[in-house]
Amino acid sequence: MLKPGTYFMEGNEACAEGAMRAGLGLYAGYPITPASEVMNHLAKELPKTGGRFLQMEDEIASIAAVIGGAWSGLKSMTATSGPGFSLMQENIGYAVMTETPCVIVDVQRAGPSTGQATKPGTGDVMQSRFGSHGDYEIIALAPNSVQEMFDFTVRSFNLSERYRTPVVLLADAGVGHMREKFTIPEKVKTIERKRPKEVDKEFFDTHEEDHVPPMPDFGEGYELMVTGSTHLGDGTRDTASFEAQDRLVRRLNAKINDNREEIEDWEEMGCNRADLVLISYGSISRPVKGAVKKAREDGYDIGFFRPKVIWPSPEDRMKEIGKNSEVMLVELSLQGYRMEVERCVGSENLYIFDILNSLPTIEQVYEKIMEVIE
Amino acid sequence: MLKPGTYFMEGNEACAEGAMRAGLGLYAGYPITPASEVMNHLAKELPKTGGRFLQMEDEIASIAAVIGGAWSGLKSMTATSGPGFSLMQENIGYAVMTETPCVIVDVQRAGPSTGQATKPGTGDVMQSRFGSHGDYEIIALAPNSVQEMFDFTVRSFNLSERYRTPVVLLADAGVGHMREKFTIPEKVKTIERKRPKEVDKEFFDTHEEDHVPPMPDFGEGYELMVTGSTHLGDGTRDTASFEAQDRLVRRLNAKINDNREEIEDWEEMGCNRADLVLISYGSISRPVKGAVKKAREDGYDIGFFRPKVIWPSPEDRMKEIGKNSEVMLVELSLQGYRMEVERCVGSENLYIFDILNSLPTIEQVYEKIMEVIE
Amino acid sequence: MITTKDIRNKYVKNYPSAFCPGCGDGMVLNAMSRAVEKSGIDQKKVAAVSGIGCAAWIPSPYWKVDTLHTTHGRAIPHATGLKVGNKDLEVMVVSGDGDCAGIGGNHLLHAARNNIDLNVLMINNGLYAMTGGQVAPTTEHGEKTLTTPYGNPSQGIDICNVVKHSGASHVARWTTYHMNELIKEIERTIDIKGFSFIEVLSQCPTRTGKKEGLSGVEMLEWYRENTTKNKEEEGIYVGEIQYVERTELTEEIYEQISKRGGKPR
Amino acid sequence: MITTKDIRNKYVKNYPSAFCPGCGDGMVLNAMSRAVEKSGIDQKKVAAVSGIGCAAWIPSPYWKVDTLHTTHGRAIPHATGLKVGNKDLEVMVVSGDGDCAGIGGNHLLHAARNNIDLNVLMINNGLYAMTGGQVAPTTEHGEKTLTTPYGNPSQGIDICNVVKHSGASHVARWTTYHMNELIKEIERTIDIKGFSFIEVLSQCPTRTGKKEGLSGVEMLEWYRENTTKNKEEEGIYVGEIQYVERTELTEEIYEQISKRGGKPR
Amino acid sequence: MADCLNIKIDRDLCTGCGICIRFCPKDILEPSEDLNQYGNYYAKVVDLDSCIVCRRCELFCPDFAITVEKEEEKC
Amino acid sequence: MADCLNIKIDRDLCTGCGICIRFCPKDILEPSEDLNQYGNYYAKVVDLDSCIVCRRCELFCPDFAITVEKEEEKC
Amino acid sequence: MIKVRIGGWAGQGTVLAGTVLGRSLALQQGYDVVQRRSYSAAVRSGIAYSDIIADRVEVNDLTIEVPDYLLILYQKTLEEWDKEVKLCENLIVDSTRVKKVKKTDGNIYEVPAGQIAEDIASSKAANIVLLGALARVCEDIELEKLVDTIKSEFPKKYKQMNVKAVKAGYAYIEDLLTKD
Amino acid sequence: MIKVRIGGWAGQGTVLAGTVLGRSLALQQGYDVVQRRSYSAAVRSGIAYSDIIADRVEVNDLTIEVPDYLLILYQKTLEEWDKEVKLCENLIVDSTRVKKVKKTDGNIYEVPAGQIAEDIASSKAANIVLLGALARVCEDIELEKLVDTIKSEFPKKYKQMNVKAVKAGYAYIEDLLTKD
Ligand SMILES: Cc1ncc(C[n+]2csc(CCOP(=O)(O)OP(=O)(O)O)c2C)c(N)n1
Ligand SMILES: Cc1ncc(C[n+]2csc(CCOP(=O)(O)OP(=O)(O)O)c2C)c(N)n1
Ligand code: SF4
Ligand code: SF4
Ligand code: SF4
Ligand code: SF4
Ligand code: SF4
Ligand code: SF4
Ligand SMILES: [Mg+2]
Ligand SMILES: [Mg+2]
Repeated sequence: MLKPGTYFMEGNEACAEGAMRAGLGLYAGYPITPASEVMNHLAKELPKTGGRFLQMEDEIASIAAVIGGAWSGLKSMTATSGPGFSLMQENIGYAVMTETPCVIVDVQRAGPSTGQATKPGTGDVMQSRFGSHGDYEIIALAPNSVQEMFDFTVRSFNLSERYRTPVVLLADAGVGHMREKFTIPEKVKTIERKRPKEVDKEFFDTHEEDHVPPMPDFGEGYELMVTGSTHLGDGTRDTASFEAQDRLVRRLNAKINDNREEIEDWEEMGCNRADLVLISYGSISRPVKGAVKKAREDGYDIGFFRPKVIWPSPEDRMKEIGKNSEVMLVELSLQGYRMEVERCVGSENLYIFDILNSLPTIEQVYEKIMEVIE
Repeated sequence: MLKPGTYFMEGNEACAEGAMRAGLGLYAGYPITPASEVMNHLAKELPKTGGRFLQMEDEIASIAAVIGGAWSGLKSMTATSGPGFSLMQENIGYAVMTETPCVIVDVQRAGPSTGQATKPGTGDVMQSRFGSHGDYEIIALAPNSVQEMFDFTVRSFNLSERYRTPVVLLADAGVGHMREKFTIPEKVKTIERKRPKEVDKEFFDTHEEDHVPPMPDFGEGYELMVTGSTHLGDGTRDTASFEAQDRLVRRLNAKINDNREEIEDWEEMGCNRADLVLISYGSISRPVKGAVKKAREDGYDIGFFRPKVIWPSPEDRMKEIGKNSEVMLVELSLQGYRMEVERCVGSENLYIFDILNSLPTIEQVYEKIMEVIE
Repeated sequence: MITTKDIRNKYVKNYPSAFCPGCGDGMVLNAMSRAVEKSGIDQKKVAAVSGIGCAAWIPSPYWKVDTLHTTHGRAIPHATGLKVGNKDLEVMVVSGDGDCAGIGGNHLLHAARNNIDLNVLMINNGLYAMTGGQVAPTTEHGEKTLTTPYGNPSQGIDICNVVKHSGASHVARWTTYHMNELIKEIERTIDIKGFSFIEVLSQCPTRTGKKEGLSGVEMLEWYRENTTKNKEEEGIYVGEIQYVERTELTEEIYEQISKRGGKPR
Repeated sequence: MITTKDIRNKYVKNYPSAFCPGCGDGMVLNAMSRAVEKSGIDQKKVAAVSGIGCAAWIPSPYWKVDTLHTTHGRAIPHATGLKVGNKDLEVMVVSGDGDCAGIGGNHLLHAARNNIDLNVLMINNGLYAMTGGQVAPTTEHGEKTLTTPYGNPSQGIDICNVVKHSGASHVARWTTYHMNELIKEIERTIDIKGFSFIEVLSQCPTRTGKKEGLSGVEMLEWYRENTTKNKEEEGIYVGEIQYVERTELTEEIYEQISKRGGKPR
Repeated sequence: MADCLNIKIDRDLCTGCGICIRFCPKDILEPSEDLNQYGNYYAKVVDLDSCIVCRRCELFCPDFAITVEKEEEKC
Repeated sequence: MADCLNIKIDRDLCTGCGICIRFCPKDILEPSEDLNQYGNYYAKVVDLDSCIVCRRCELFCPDFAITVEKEEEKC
Repeated sequence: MIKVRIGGWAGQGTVLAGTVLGRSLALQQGYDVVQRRSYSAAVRSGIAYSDIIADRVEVNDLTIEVPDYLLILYQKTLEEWDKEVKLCENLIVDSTRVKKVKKTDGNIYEVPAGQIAEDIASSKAANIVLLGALARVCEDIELEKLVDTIKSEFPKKYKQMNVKAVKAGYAYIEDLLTKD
Repeated sequence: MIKVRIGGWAGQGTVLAGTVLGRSLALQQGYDVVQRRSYSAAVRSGIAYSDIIADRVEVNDLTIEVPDYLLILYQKTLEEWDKEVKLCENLIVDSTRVKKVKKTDGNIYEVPAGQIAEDIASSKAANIVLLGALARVCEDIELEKLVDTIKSEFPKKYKQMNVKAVKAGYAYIEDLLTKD
């Protein structure tokens, strides 16, 4: 683990460093381009900090070991890309249902299927939200710089522990394989999971406002019952009653929805009543930001809006923007964030600039802006 | 395989019968509640028709064998429920990318995770569209009766062969485990996949308007190159070029999008300028329809809209409806079709009646209608 | 002398169970409880991990230890994370034949290869009971099940043999008829550092039983008559199949950590 | 006499390949081509299925037969569908050690159990080459790789042994040094009805080579010196490991169909 | 022996599977005539005196329904 | 022998891996001095006369770059 | 509209009985029928029931809140349901297994179905005995058609026994009513 | 803004050279730097290159359409690129492997980097030789800082050789320019 200071490294390595700063206790993963550097780096560094490193036989085993690790009391993580992320979906749903804090890094590449393993894409945005069966909400963050690969990894752990839920760091090959300066501060703020107090007996339900029950470790003597089946507050399986399903699933969703304000995060520039607001996220948002800056310097009233937390989406703010401005979504995929943005801003005043496989230049984005506003 | 006639059977059995009528050549699956009856039935009946039945070691192997079966020249299918559907996602993406016709039946149960295996839910609607990584479009049908379990299975095969793409029959435990009368007609219309003509050399690209290239079988001497990596028209892998990715992925999406008119299907009743239109699909749409009928009989101007093909969604029609009427979405899940409906009709005039785990009575839906319109 | 009542009070909850009358799964729970009691280890430190299936319900929600009821086939990798996370836990895995050797086969193979210190009980009732009686990897060639109405075209696997050759320290087979031996063997797995695997042939009177027209009692009798503790004799061998000492994964990992100056948290 | 040029023209396309200089993967392609040529079967009826990895690229896009380049670890079940779909296809599976025995281990196990008539070549270079040289299930204990910088805490598996005990008809091991034997063995798999598995130890000069400081040539020399055809001798055994006749899945399925009056389409 | 020995069968835990009845070496147990609340013919003791306290019944019971209680001091 | 025997090495297919050079029993081959278009020192024949046409070089070449052509009629 | 619920414990054949009834009404009596089953994930445990809704017009109500006819094969099941029992029009219980009947606003029929079935062949046929009883209580259900359905649907070796069972159930109520 | 592309074939160390340059500019010269790499899924095959964009302000352009400085280690790579070669301001090639240089509007520097590197220790260091050449061609890049970066980053046994290589590349251009 690196000392506080400034470094010039790859996004994936910064992610690994962020994880260690956040208190990573167990990493389990399986190699895949373009995410492998996260594990390659941790294989070497994590043991020095006392953390356990495991290369598993596949991605299903990886996410499973991560969940086991979390219940042993450790902060746990895995990193993968599209094909592996698809394989993990069943057990991500299990983590949601059992309220297991853990971080899943998806360094997106150009899909579908094996696609182009070294090329960036953001075709997993909707998958990160809906890839597992059943009703659930999830938190996902989309970094656009090496510094954010570090910072957002830390925040992913914090959100995960805070809300006792899996968090997806939705990176892309652009930002994962990019090298930039980034700074490890002297102090990194970390959040630890809620632990049971003497009085707690329910670890799967709560009447507290934040909807987050306390979580003990295995081995503490609570006779824990953890199950991915529908269950009551004490963990007892209930595979039939309407009430159990209704209460559990609604609370799990509320845990994210009712805490949106605390979770949401975005960057914006000149979005109030601009003629056109460009929405973008991940690596491609860099040239988009550059183009917006340029357009503004050239006197156009153009705004820039970038969700940093992509799920839950900053829907209220996007709706506001959509009311006052035309919007252009720029993304590295055909479907990406499109349905959600359209839901928020409507389809009438929405332009799309979707580009597959590679990042446009500032110039190219600028031209698109001109096409639209002229 | 049953003779033409009328039967009183379970939805899952009707599905199996429909598959055989459509020309099912290979079934590969893995048991799971509430879908197992499809395979239990086929294990017995399929061999009598000359079809191959395989129980595989898991759902990943099942979908893989289905894809292999399709390339051997057969119509192929698997059936599962949420947990298995999650496991299949990686290879569903592979089927999309390689343009492999096949049918995946997902008899949805209450999730997330293991949830309540015998209870109905529709929490996989978004997953069926976005569950695999990368950009793709897919076709999914949502039956609401035993007759439709038969009919839509046939249509799933037809669409799959017509567009050389995986098709999801998105049933639910309600309709899968329900018994009703259904009729097997004398003649069932089937569609066969486009085969190469003498002149064809490209099996992964086409200049034809429907975007569907011809598909040969293995063993015919074409030196086929089938790959889930990005590829050129003749199948050669190209994991780097922008053009290959752009052309392939856009065509795959266009194959569905540009043929929406031919694919879309819905049922509607009194939707033109009604005060309120109820949108619903799957088993729950039955009591919803009942309630709308009742309300109309009672003199209210209420409409009923039911997508039969749920992906691609009947978006134009839903947008129209949303312009003229308030809308209430009634579904067996919290997320289900919500984002898509909201995208089409807007969030201002949208009411939600989401109910988990069990079907409401007509009376209950009726009350909800009254709550909204009064 | 410890009676059933003591065992029940100390180790069992949520009874009566959902198991059918005469099901072997309750007998396994009985055996596990007595083994833990005998071994003298701290009950708080016992963790039981299971997948999905009738057998997977044995610990969850019935066993009074920490239980992790996971997804179908994935008990072993979940258990791996738990064990590597905290090596002081005594991690038991309870899994059906379909769960463990069917969908979960790869994890079994690799956990054995890693020789990680887990104690795996595979409850073999020869089919997929919970979903209604479909063919399993343990079903014999030619046998009829719900999905092999014309006889199993495939063949059953001798999973103990596979696990042995994958690198496990300890492999044994017993049946629910051999309660005393089973208890002793489970107790041994607790002592053994390394991957322990016990196959327990166990009756499913509902699925197998119905098909073959056998009651739970008759199936136990069948076990008695068709098993042998003598490897040379005909019949299904019961007893130890493998015991060797090999490097164990968790220990290796902890050692690497302390060698690199890290302190396992 | 058939020369390389003839082989190249008849069986190989898209060369030069993307393999590194001295990589064993090209040698395997060479051996496969010659084996098919020798066997005399109709090239049109040969199907090659592979997963993801350097080894998986051997047939796709280089081999002039129908090729199915599938997802990582899933070549065998895809091949199963193909074979059961059309039993006249001669289905070859080409898979790396990670692909076949790592992520794909369960399919391997069950295909062997089913004894389905596939010919599987597992190209064992001892690590995950395509992704940069991470540890594989075949990597020996203590070995250093990209993800085991302090030595592999786990141990390598003898996959041939596992496949044998899972029920495969035919199991053998060779190396790229044994080209003639390898060709003969592949030819045999074509003749054999049942599951055939050949492990091919194959050099990866880029990943393993770099780490150990060995060139492709030196690795071939290493194979020569460290292998033996004599089971009693020390060293890695190469040659046939198993051959038995057992019921084969595809045939059983076709038989059941025709017995029930169905005609396989 | 009978006064220091007691075989307790929990009527509602017993599923009437008959395992204890069959494997008791001394035929101490038999099925009841009436049903318990789950509709099962539970096991009952018919010949306590012959019991040799081998505890096989306890050991084999899948449902923790049968307990052989022997007060060592008294006997 | 030389006039009916020809060892053809495809300069651009050859990756210069040296396998044929090393495993030729007669040391017929050697690396070239100049690079091919891929920057590899390809193999070249230096002593055709000693070739015993064992075809090991062909058999071992990973890149299908070397062909031993012997016109049987002529020899 | 006819709404029937057949409730019991897993393994008691509530679904089978429901299917026989549903099929008979659908195929032999020309009703539009929906039959649904409910059970928990446990194989042989928990409440299981089967609902049959039949009508002369398209059936869209798939859920029974209060059945017209409630058939009960198991004590615990009865206890689980309050509203259903209280409000149903006719409660028909297998008095062999249901010893304590709860109060209801409707008619109560206690049929020792388990005993009757056991006398015929096996207590397993208690579900079919209750079905026979139902056929007598509900005038819209024709016994002859039920018999036909049983004959055409059951495997040979169970045919006879179930025909007897359904008739015995019918006869029991017949007796009961004529005794009144 | 400085835009450098180092292009070659997989395995030639284009990314390594790019990283050395990027790190030096970022950490030693205080630039904002983005470095990106491009390669295909093939391990040792296909074109590989590394792009470095450095500026005194925040870098948001992540893509180089036309580099200011184009370093080429491989003939095929050169041939693949048209616009980039034609329009770049400075083309620096390893003339050991690049025999046929295409026309460009900018300056061409032919450096026998492979040969120079081989003379020092191993032709593998050709990438670093080119980097030295770049440092001489581009005034904003300081050789001393490059040397510092190499010293602090390379493993001990490669340090000396690479310091020599970078200096030799620099010297070669120095000679060339002073000869003019
Ligand atoms: C991914 C997934 N696939 C399938 C299922 C359905 N399922 C539940 S239990 C089971 C079989 C269990 O068989 P086994 O492990 O032998 O346990 P048994 O019930 O026989 O004790 C299956 C296939 C599931 N829950 N999840
Ligand atoms: C689901 C999934 N996980 C991971 C990968 C990344 N991946 C590609 S090749 C490979 C390793 C291949 O190793 P092996 O099979 O031994 O082949 P080799 O490259 O060594 O020949 C991996 C992990 C992937 N493509 N898909
Ligand atoms: S179905 Fe079989 S295994 Fe499952 S509880 Fe019943 S008897 Fe036991
Ligand atoms: S990395 Fe290794 S296995 Fe892959 S092509 Fe290069 S030498 Fe062959
Ligand atoms: S203790 Fe032994 S003898 Fe006594 S009742 Fe139990 S089994 Fe029979
Ligand atoms: S073994 Fe247990 S459950 Fe079975 S009859 Fe005896 S006491 Fe009852
Ligand atoms: S044929 Fe034999 S002797 Fe002749 S060059 Fe080739 S390897 Fe050498
Ligand atoms: S073996 Fe082939 S590639 Fe290698 S040096 Fe010889 S001819 Fe060239
Ligand atoms: Mg089982
Ligand atoms: Mg490998």
